[in-house]
Amino acid sequence: MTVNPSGWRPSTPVNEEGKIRTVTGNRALMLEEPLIFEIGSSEQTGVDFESRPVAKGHRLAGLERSKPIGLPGLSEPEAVRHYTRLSRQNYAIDLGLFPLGSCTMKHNPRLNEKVARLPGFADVHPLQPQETLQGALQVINELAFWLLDLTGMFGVAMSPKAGAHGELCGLLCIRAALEARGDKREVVLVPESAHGTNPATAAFAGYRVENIPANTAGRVDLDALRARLGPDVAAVMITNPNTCGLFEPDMKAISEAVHATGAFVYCDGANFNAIVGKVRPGDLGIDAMHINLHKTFSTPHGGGGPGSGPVVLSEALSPYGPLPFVARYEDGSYKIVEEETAGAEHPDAFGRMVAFHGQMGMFTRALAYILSHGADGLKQVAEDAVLNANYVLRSLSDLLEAPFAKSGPCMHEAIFSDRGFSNEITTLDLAKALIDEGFHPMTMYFPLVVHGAMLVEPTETESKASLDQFIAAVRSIAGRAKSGDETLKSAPIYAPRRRLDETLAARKPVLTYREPQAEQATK
Amino acid sequence: MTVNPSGWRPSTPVNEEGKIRTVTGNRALMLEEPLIFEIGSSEQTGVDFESRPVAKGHRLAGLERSKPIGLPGLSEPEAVRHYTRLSRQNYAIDLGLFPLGSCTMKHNPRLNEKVARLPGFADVHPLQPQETLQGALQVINELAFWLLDLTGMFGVAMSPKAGAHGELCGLLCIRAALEARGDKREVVLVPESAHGTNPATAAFAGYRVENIPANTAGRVDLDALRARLGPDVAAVMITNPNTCGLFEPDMKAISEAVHATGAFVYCDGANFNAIVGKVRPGDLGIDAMHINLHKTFSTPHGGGGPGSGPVVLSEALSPYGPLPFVARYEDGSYKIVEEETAGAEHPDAFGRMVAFHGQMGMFTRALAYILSHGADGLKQVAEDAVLNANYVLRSLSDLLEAPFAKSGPCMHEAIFSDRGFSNEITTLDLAKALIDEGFHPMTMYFPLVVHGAMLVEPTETESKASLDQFIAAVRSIAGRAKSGDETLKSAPIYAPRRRLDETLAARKPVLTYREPQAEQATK
Amino acid sequence: MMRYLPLSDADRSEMLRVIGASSVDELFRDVPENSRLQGPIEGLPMHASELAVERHMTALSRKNMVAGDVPFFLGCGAYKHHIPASVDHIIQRGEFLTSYTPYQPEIAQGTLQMMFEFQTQVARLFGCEVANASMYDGSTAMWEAILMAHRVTRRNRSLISSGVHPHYVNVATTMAKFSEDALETTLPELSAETDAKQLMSRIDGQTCAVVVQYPDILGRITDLAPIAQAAQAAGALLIAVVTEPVALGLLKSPGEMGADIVVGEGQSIGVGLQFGGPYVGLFACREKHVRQMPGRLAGETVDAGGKRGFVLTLSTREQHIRREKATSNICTSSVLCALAFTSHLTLLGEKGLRELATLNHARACEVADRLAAIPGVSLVNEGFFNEFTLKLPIEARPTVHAMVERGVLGGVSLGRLYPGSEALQNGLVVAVTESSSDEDINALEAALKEVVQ
Amino acid sequence: MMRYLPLSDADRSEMLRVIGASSVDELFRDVPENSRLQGPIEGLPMHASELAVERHMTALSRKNMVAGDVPFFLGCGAYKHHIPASVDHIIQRGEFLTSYTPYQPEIAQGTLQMMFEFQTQVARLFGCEVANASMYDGSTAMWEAILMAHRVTRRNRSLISSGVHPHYVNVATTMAKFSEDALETTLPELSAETDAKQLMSRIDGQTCAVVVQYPDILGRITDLAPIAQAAQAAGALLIAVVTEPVALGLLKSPGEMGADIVVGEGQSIGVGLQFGGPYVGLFACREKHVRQMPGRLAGETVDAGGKRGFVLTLSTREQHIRREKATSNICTSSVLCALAFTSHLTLLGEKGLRELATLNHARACEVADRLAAIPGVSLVNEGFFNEFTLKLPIEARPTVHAMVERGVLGGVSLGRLYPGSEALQNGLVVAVTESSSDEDINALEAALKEVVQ
Ligand SMILES: Cc1ncc(COP(=O)(O)O)c(C=O)c1O
Ligand SMILES: Cc1ncc(COP(=O)(O)O)c(C=O)c1O
Repeated sequence: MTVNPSGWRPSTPVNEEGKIRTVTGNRALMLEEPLIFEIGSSEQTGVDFESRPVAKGHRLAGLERSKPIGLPGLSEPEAVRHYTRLSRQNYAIDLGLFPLGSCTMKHNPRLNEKVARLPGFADVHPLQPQETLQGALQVINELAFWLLDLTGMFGVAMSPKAGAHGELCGLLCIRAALEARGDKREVVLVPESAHGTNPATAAFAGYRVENIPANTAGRVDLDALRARLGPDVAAVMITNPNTCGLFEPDMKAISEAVHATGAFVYCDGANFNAIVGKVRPGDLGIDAMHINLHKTFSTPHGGGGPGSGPVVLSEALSPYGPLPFVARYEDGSYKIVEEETAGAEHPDAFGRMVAFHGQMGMFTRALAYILSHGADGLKQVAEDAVLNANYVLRSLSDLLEAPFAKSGPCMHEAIFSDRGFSNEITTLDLAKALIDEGFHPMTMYFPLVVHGAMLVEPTETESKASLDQFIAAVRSIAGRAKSGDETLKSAPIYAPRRRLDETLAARKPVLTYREPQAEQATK
Repeated sequence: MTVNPSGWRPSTPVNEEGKIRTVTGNRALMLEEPLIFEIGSSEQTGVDFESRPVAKGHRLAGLERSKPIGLPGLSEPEAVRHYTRLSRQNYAIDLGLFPLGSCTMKHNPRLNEKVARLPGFADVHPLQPQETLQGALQVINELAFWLLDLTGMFGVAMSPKAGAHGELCGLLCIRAALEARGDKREVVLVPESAHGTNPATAAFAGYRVENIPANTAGRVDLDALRARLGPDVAAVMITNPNTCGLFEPDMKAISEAVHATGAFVYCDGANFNAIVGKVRPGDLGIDAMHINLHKTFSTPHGGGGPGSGPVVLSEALSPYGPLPFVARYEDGSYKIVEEETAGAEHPDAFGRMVAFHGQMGMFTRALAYILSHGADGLKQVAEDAVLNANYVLRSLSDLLEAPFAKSGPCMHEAIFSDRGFSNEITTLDLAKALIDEGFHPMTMYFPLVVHGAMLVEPTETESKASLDQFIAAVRSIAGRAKSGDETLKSAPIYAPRRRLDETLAARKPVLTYREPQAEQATK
Repeated sequence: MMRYLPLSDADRSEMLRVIGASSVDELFRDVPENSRLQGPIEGLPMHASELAVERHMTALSRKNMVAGDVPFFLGCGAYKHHIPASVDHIIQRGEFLTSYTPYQPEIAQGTLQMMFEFQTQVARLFGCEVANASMYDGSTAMWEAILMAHRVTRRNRSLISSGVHPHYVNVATTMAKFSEDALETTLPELSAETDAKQLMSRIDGQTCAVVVQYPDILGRITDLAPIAQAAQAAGALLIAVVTEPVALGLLKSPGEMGADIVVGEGQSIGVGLQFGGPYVGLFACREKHVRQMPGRLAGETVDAGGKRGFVLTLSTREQHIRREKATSNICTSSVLCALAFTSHLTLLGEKGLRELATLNHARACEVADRLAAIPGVSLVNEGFFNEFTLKLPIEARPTVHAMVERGVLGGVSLGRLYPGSEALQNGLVVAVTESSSDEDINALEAALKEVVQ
Repeated sequence: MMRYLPLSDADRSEMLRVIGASSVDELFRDVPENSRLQGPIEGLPMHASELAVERHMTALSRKNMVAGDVPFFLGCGAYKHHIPASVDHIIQRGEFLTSYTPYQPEIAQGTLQMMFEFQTQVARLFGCEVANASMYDGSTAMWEAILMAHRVTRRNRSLISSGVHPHYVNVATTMAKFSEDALETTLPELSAETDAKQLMSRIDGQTCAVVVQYPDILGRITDLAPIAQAAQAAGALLIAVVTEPVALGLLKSPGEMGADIVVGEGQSIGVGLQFGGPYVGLFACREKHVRQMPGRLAGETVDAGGKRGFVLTLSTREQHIRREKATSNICTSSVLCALAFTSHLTLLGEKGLRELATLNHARACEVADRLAAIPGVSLVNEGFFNEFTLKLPIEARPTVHAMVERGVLGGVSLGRLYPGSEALQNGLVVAVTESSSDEDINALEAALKEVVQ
């Protein structure tokens, strides 16, 4: 496939775009859309009800609402159009390459959407009697089983609602284990390059956070770590593969060093996609690791959730895992172990992290994903993810500085810095120019350890043709960035919006809509 | 709501669009997409199969395929992206006003999509034993019942696959009825303003077509019609409301005149939306009328079908209706009457028009639509459709010539001509400029009886705000058209494609893809 | 009041004011007073909530036996294949679902490019040079093919093979009653031999077209090449009808064997059973005959900026331009089903289609052998793809009903299709696809065994 | 080989060539040899077709009793309301479903504007000034609210009403074990009276927050105004928890009565039951406290061309900027469920929500009276919205199971929620929504009557 696949034929360039301002503000299929508060009314509705005689009076304890709420309604045609038009202002995996490093923006299989909507999963209440829920419990049990198989760990807590929630679960298990042996430790060590949720979670769990430095190869500095370990350190949080897209080759040594001081190893499993089916984290000595089902196991990101963050646990930590969980009995039946029953069977459980049983809607999708891929498919996932990332790395590293490329291949993501750009041009400018080219930008300015970081994670569901087109676009923009092409500063020019004023937004936050009258009244 | 709802604030105009050509040809979210033949390969697939041992050899009568077919495959991620990107190059009702006159582009309720996909409808074979199909037959029977209720007719043939197929069904009933009385007539009269399917169908049914003229008020010229009627005329095809969006007030007189000569009245019911629930065609003396379920009853147009065209019949024609049909028995059971059983129960049936039983997938949607609206809702549909059209008519008739507006209101669509435009500017130019404004153009150059016709059918599912925006856009463009603004000639400029060369396409038809090598070889 | 109607009463009053009418009824003044209903129409209840409508429809749907819920072996023109979930996702994209025939190509490239891809796929699958953008279904496509042959050859006597689906034959004979076409056809026989030879012997200088189904209604496969040669030698066309296009993943295409026009039913790829409709008619032919073809055609061209794009083309064949002189009266066809077909076929690709066909054939072979081993039951076919005919020791129609009582949808009885024919009453047509599990097959075998003995 | 993997073997070789590696395993060389698995992982079968996976999952799904298939009356934090079909269509738009947190606002206005609308709707429904763009669910939102109150008041002793959902209380007490927060709470009593008075009497100068659920776990409704005043007089905050936001279509909002922070579970609008997740946490508060709020916030701004647009804002509260000093560790939240919520609420509008709430309340009143008329059964509540508690003559837990045997999902037993408490064992919480038909209600009445006598 050529880079310009659209069949353009050479001809005099046509430059009329932008010359004519439309009355509506629309540009053909790029449609402007007002807020529901500007087009809806509180008397309009898109839902009908059977009109039935209302019973004799309210029993609302005298607390009936007297004032209007201010909720606009839209008829169904208007609502479908409103959200369709909004949706068209979004980029998405379904539109093209979305190489957001650390986020694993892989294809979301449509089978999984179908499966999650089976009435037997979608239309079941969490407090139904357990004899009416055996299928749901079996889903949780099967998924748990495969997660353990894939990670080589001992136990798994299924209820955490996302990655950060999983981190919390893992740290609380560690804390509970330490407290159970009367060991009050206060510090959690986190690499500088860690994702923000790692330190935030450690603080949330009541720990003091200290950074551990990286070595020049972008890995944890083992000596510095060893030096800092001691009786006050409860845990070390390692991301592996780490946020520079590199495997920590000393992982076992790290684990041994940590364990030798009585501390635990927490592994951020956000990057599990690089090794799924190839490497079992349990073989590396870790004690707890969350798995973002919305990354490795492809449950849709949905614009920022819902996710799901099951945590696999070592034998040492398993007794402390949270409630509720699902147990399988010898007769083939399943049971929810919760506060009531935990006492006898699971006395050390640290308690409940969330109402109900976690993200069933994600479990069904992830289970379908795992069964679809199977052992061979998952291994191929990791291999193709790593292959794609290395292909991007090698295809760009002559033009963009790739700080760790000399030391060897990367895992599932390739990292570049903005060194070599002409002075005024930044990573941000390159990213915004990629938008005009029809791509979602890579992760920018993360991890913090690389200057003007650009973290590119293509994932295994991208074709070579898609990568080639991306590479060509980045090369073109990088060339302009190096030569100081100022027009990059005005990118994007073709998107629904040009660059947005984030400072204004933060300085004078407007977080909810106010009717123009209301606005005027307060002025 | 103001015409420009997007919150633009006055600022220096930004005109960079079009200045920068991207490497990919993409313009941010406006994405180019190659053909599957350019990106797929015959070894790629998006479907897995259980690998099972293949039985001992083929039993293919020695006709195994030896040459490759040339079918490219795509993995699921690539396929979803291919079709998603293609879809984004389409306008649709879900995006905005689609005022294509004569096509009734109303909102397609999503409930109906859900209902049609119930396994009990979607996953049922047409030749299953009838005891396993009672629900499907009941759907057909219920829908038939309500169509009769709404039209005041005697019988209904459910199997026609679209409007034109319904026309054919109606004419064949007429022909069968005439032949049954030994009456061989050869001519069908069709108004000049009729839709192309009317004369085409009459020819398809073996008739000679003659035009009947319209009077200055845009209606059938009753005197001219009377003058032409005679023993050679089998039927008159009338569209009511007609294709100028006008009701034929003399419909009853027309019917009487036609019947007096032994001929039949076929009514094109494509415009039933204007009168549904308000007027019963059966009260106007017609003998047969098709109903486009994909118009009045909102089954989705789908880019050009599938549709469904049931035909309601008068008592005189009902015995001649086609096979198969559904009959309800006294015990509440349903049965398919087909060739086998017709003999006794329906000896005059003219035969089968199509394999199986018509468009079940459309029947379920249409039934859900009818039950959702009910008697009150359908009446409101007609009223709002007519109100919306008249609102557009009155809001534009000072600026655009509206040939029939002086004589009174229109029905569900408003018609304008291009008279008054500056010489070079045409209806086509106005239509293409509307594309840039974010609207689908109206029907152009149809019906033929109005010069440079623009036929605007807003339908009842458009809000006033939507009409106001459309009116403002048309007014702006019409102003430019009158003043001879040449830039209209280059519209659209913001759409995925600029004006396409239709002459080239027809002169040197390229109807299938040829691999570049193949192409070269033949050159 | 109604969830689908955006106008409020305030809007309505304001709009009437602008229009200058005092009531909506004034706008209906062209309708004679006595033809206007006074209130809402009688009989039909008032509007209903989504919940109420869904309940009603769900209750009706549950009165049907669902193919996916039981062992299922019906074919004869409609096949149960697994459809990838992404196909349904694609056809529900609002931009496809709620768009119209692509009359404004600048904002309809999605539909137009998809049509162009569909046309190419159908042409290649059928072994023809060109294909159109869809017909209503296979049966109407076949009749349109006969009419087209009539236009091409200017003859009007066509021979229809006894192996053509009887519903298709019925459609053609019905339509021919009203046209100037004469059709000859007979009933099939329960034998491995098709009527190919007999057909060839009946071709003469007045023959317009020979119409042959491939594989035929009993699942048999005949080499079309000799028939094509015989027809063409006499100046006639060969029309091939394909009701199970998946077969062409393994079988030679009709075009390759010389068919002039190949029509078919696209249901089995992407569309689903749906109780018979909507389906999608496939229509392919030689390039030299394209101007006699019915239906829409998408063609390649360029835009004002030189970019490749697609438009509807050769419209001078069509009703909206040519009116009574059009090649067909078809307008709305089956584009969304064509999208389902093309997207499923793109997901399959050549490799997937071949695998699918191989799997179907292998399973059908296995089932045929197992069923033919039941005492009294014999296999009619020598060659077949995924569908074959059994001769039972008893009548097939009651057998089918008896299997239903055992929860098995076991096949189509020839008695249902040919109620008049004594000779065919013991014939049962069984289709086996990838969608039948081993348990399903066991259940079929057990049920048939039980019923016939 | 795998439908989700686009690379062909040829691609792989070519890419390895470009990379300069001889095999993919070379790319894994940082993983110590002995930590790499040699073949595909053991235990897990090889890849499977869609059909096989769908069959397996469908079989599992059929082992559950489906709420929509039976008379259904469960609530206690998760409610069965009818969701318009268009909501599911909207959330399946690929541009919403497969996009990420809107970090690149120029190509994420769809998500950002939707968030802004959602925030406004939630703030208005709860009677607050601002709301965020979603939390995981109601229970975690409540704990985050307590932490936020801690940051605002710099106090750490909070009182939790006995009317708060016991799961929510469990979450808070679990988390408090590991933080510097002390929580006081008790078990509810089977009486019409809530613990409002008692709570107020326990507020003192060290109280950080008072947490009250509205309506509470037994369905009771208390005026929050006096509690708000008492709390605020002592420098504490009132946190209100709403697990059934539909109630606010009829009831005064917590914000209107003075609550400082209002959190809730958004499941009952647009999201569906889904066995407990994913749901969507709602979180609203006073504008002056916004910088202490957890979670994402969309805010209005303008673009370089002066057009209105939306961005994520006040990120300095968040983990990706502030790391260990962030207001919360939350990152991925529940945006797609927020979309379901906001689109359903937009379809309802104020009018629809009021009608929905009225219908729910009316039906609940009717059912409460009918069930309370069963000998031995009495109604605990005076006030309630769509959910109320019955005191049965026997234990409620076995009653629920006995009703299941009669095909009825008849309510949540307090014994299930409070297994330790003798006093609560006879309590049954029954929720009644628009989704129950008259026949459902008859079936419930009949089943309960039969079981208790
Ligand atoms: C490395 C890393 N850790 C943790 C997280 C947090 O996961 P979640 O967003 O699911 O809470 C992310 C997600 O962005 C991540 O990339
Ligand atoms: C007036 C009129 N008659 C007939 C038809 C033909 O209907 P169909 O496209 O369903 O065959 C149409 C559709 O465009 C029409 O507008």
